[in-house]
Amino acid sequence: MEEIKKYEPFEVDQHITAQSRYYAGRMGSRFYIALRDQQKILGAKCPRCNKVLWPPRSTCGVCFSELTETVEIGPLGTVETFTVVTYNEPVQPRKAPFIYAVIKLDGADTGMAHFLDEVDFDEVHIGLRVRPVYARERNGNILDIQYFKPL
Amino acid sequence: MADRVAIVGIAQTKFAPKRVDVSCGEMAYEVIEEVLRQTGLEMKKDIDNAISCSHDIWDGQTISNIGITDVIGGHLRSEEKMALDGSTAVYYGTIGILSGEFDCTLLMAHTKMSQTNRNIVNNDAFDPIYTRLLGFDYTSAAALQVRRYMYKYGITPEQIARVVVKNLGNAKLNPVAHQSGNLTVAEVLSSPLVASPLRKLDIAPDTDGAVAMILASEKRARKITKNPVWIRGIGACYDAHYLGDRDLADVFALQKAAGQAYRMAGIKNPRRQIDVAEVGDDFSYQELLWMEGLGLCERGGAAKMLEAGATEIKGRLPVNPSGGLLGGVPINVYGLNRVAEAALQVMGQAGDHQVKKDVKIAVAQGHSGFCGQHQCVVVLGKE
Amino acid sequence: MVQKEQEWISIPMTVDVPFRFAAGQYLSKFMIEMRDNSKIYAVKCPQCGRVQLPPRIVCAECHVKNDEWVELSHEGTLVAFTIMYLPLTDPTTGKPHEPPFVYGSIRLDGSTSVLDHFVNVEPDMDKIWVGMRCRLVLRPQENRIGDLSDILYFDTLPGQVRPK
Amino acid sequence: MKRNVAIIGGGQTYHAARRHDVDQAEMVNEAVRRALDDAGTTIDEIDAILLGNMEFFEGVHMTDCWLVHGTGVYGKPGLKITTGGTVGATTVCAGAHHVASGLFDKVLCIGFEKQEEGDTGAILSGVAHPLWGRSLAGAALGYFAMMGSSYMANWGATEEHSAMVAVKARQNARKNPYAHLKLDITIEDALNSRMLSYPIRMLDMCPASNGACAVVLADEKTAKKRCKKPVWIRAMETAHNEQFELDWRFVDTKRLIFSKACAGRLYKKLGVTKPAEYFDVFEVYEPATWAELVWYEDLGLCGPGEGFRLIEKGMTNIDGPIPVNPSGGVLSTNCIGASAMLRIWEAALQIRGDAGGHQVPKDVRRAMTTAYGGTNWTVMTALSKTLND
Repeated sequence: MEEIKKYEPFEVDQHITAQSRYYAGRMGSRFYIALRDQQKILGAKCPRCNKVLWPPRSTCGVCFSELTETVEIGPLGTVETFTVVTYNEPVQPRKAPFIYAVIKLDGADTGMAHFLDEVDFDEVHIGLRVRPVYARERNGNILDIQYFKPL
Repeated sequence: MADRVAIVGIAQTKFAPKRVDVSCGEMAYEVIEEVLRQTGLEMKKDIDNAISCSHDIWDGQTISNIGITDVIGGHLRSEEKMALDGSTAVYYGTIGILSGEFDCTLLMAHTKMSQTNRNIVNNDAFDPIYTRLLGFDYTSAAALQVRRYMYKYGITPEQIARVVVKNLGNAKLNPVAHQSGNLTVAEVLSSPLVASPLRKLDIAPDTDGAVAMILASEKRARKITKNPVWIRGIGACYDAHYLGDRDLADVFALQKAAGQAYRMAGIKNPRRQIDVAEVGDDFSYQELLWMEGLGLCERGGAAKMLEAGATEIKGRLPVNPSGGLLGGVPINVYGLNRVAEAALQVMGQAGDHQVKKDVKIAVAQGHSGFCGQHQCVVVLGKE
Repeated sequence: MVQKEQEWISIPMTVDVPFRFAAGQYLSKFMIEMRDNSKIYAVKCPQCGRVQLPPRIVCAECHVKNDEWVELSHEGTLVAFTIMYLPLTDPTTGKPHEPPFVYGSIRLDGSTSVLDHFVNVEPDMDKIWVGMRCRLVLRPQENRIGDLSDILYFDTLPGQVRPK
Repeated sequence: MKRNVAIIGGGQTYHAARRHDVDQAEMVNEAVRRALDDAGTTIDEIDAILLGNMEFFEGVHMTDCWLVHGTGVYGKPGLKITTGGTVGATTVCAGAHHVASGLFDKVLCIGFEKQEEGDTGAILSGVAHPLWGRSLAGAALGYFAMMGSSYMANWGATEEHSAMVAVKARQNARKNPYAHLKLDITIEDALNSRMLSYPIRMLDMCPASNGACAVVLADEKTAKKRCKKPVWIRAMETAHNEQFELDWRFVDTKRLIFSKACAGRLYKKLGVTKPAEYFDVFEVYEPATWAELVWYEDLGLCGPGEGFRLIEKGMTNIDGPIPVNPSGGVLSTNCIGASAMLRIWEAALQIRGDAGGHQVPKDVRRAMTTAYGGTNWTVMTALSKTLND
């Protein structure tokens, strides 16, 4: 149909906006209440794998055991990997440039992804020892830890 | 497999930065019309069912197969929608035919990455309780993965940049590729840093496009084409979700998926038996990581293989002769495009990017989720 | 179990995804003709002859490409309707449609398809019936944006009597 | 199908408007563990896991990837299937294909929705085409309201008939411990409930539920060896309607539409001529009361325009000759991704004789289920007690 070509392509801007509310569940609630009220970081213990998992969860993904026991981990940890992000996006709570890292907290077998700050970009390395900086006002979400910083 | 399934037709749009001229449905119809024309099949008479692959959040359409129901022949007929990246449509399409329910299946994957913001969409794939609020997207997650991979196996930025040089060079020979170029390692390493150590040229660009494919049972395939490509093996596997759950340099899920596919295909030594590979390089380093996961070399050995020229079009085991995803392929089409390009190599119809050796066995790999959490492997053969 | 009632943590989050949708070849013509020339266009299937609204690339029944345009009348017949009592929010503007209002399916003369839209009639079951004749009312030309909301509503034609 | 496929076990959560005590993985895991226990198997024995869920409803892209620890799919093959309201049935259908293909012996299928976490209103309006109807926000409610008004206008039914369906569903739900809306209501209650969109009232619509359902499928050899009461999947059919022509609501349409085309194919496969006699129980997907009446007609349980006579005479009651939705149906429990799977699982429970309080009081050898989703499409399934049925 050739005649259709004479119409300029028509575009329209829209947003899909949804107000969501996610429940942290049994393990998540324990984790966030301990973090918010006591500044303690909890992991879930898998008795069968003999591992401590962060984030805490009610089922071990590997052996499918039901997990009920939490143990305190950290607060010190070691950087496993990191990146310096140079771009800004509306979903990011910080202005670039900033550092993301995966940090294995002492006593845990899996890492926590979070921000790393108060460090020169050139000085970050895998193996860096870090500790968390807690937010002054804590609301029961992952930003209750503001970021990690080197010891 | 006692029964066999073949790919009998493939159509791809030209991948473009933005297709402002067509809606998603119209873009899908381009490839559906073409694949039917190519095979001489009629939708109502010959096609038993259709499987589409797209994502609601990418399409901005709740239940995104609504937008393509008509063009894919869904009216009063069967159409099912897979999530993930299109390789899963091949995977499930093959199973559907092997089950005896269907003889001839139309697959189609489409995405218009230009119509939204990839970082926002990606961010919604991170669990909302522990990770999403931190603002992660696939790029920042990939940066964590490549850093770990480089650290663990001593891979250098120069070695990774060579993937870009090779693939964008190959893409020059591929008429559907969206971007290509004669680059040097130095040029790749001087492109702007996005999330260290990833640079702009390390990342597959935003692209619009669609791919369609027709699968048929052996009996039907023989009637449709003289040049069927047999699906010899399929495999899929999920890895753990949270970024800290796995060593990001590990390739556990891909090894398992490849293991299943190779067992089914009777491949004991992938390094020697596979003639060409199309792998998911939406970030440059992933080509190396996935080559290792597919067993095309030992762990940490992919970069050396690349440096030796073994993976070039003329090499011993060409990888991504199409230019791969770095040449520009839309996200939910990644996997179907990998399988399509691998099949074109087996057919000997890849045109200018046809590899210079006889292709008997090809492997295609698709992955979805950040850092390749879900892996899907398809082994194709001439016989 | 005697225990303080458990507190369940929840995390509110706004998922906001921006889109720039391309109308495509068929809807572009429809939107532009309606916006600029107050014309309503549909497509006609070359095989079965169904006149389809909105215009679309493929006739789903025949699986052939639609290639003939038909201009439709602004008048049509009410095929089904409802009186809506909930304030439904227009997701494109974020503003609610104030209830109660009448929402109906109108088959424009010459069309096989129906068009769902608001009907500008008192929300009273005695004053609306299936089979009513309606006429579409467009936004003043200078305010049109190229969206289905350029049709403000359907007016019912005057002088109609409810059939017994 | 090349191999016979049986449902060897299943499970569901207690469905509710609020599940603040669990995250999505914990909720899904409840159904998964019940299904594995019911099938007498463990996750290690499962060869593949398929998840059905609609990503937009909770605002989570790639839900399958997040929930790996809850579904048990870590280290296993799996897919996510996303076909709207039908997704639970499509997932079982895909699972059956997996088993029939000979590549997998035991497959776990999961459907779930945690509707409280998402923004159902905003997301339902996204079902409409972005440039055609989205700004009008008529959504599902307006659609079923038109179905109701056109049903009454065409066939002479009244609002009472709709109320009868509403009452039957909620009274049946009271016998089903897992159902969400267990309401002891009368026809007057239904007729006096708040008008939402004429003629649809509050009690004529399904609720927004949180919940999950899981079933374990197996091949014939495994099923016969491992399961005392396997339920056989005899036929499955899928049919869509074209995107913009939602004829289902104009109940007297002369066109062949998805529901009739799909039932016709399914019956032809099984050689069914009198479905009301062939099948002992039906579980249909009725987001609104009127849809149940239209299903009666489209499934051929009665002639066109006679659906409301069936409910009027109590034919489809739990103890009637053609029981429909003894579980309470979607009108009592609607966790979208699980709803269509619940139809299949509830039908299987009836065949096993394990439905407990809502078991129909007759020998159930064959059952049929429908699903409904998107812009009019359905997945239908026929189940039987033995391979000779």
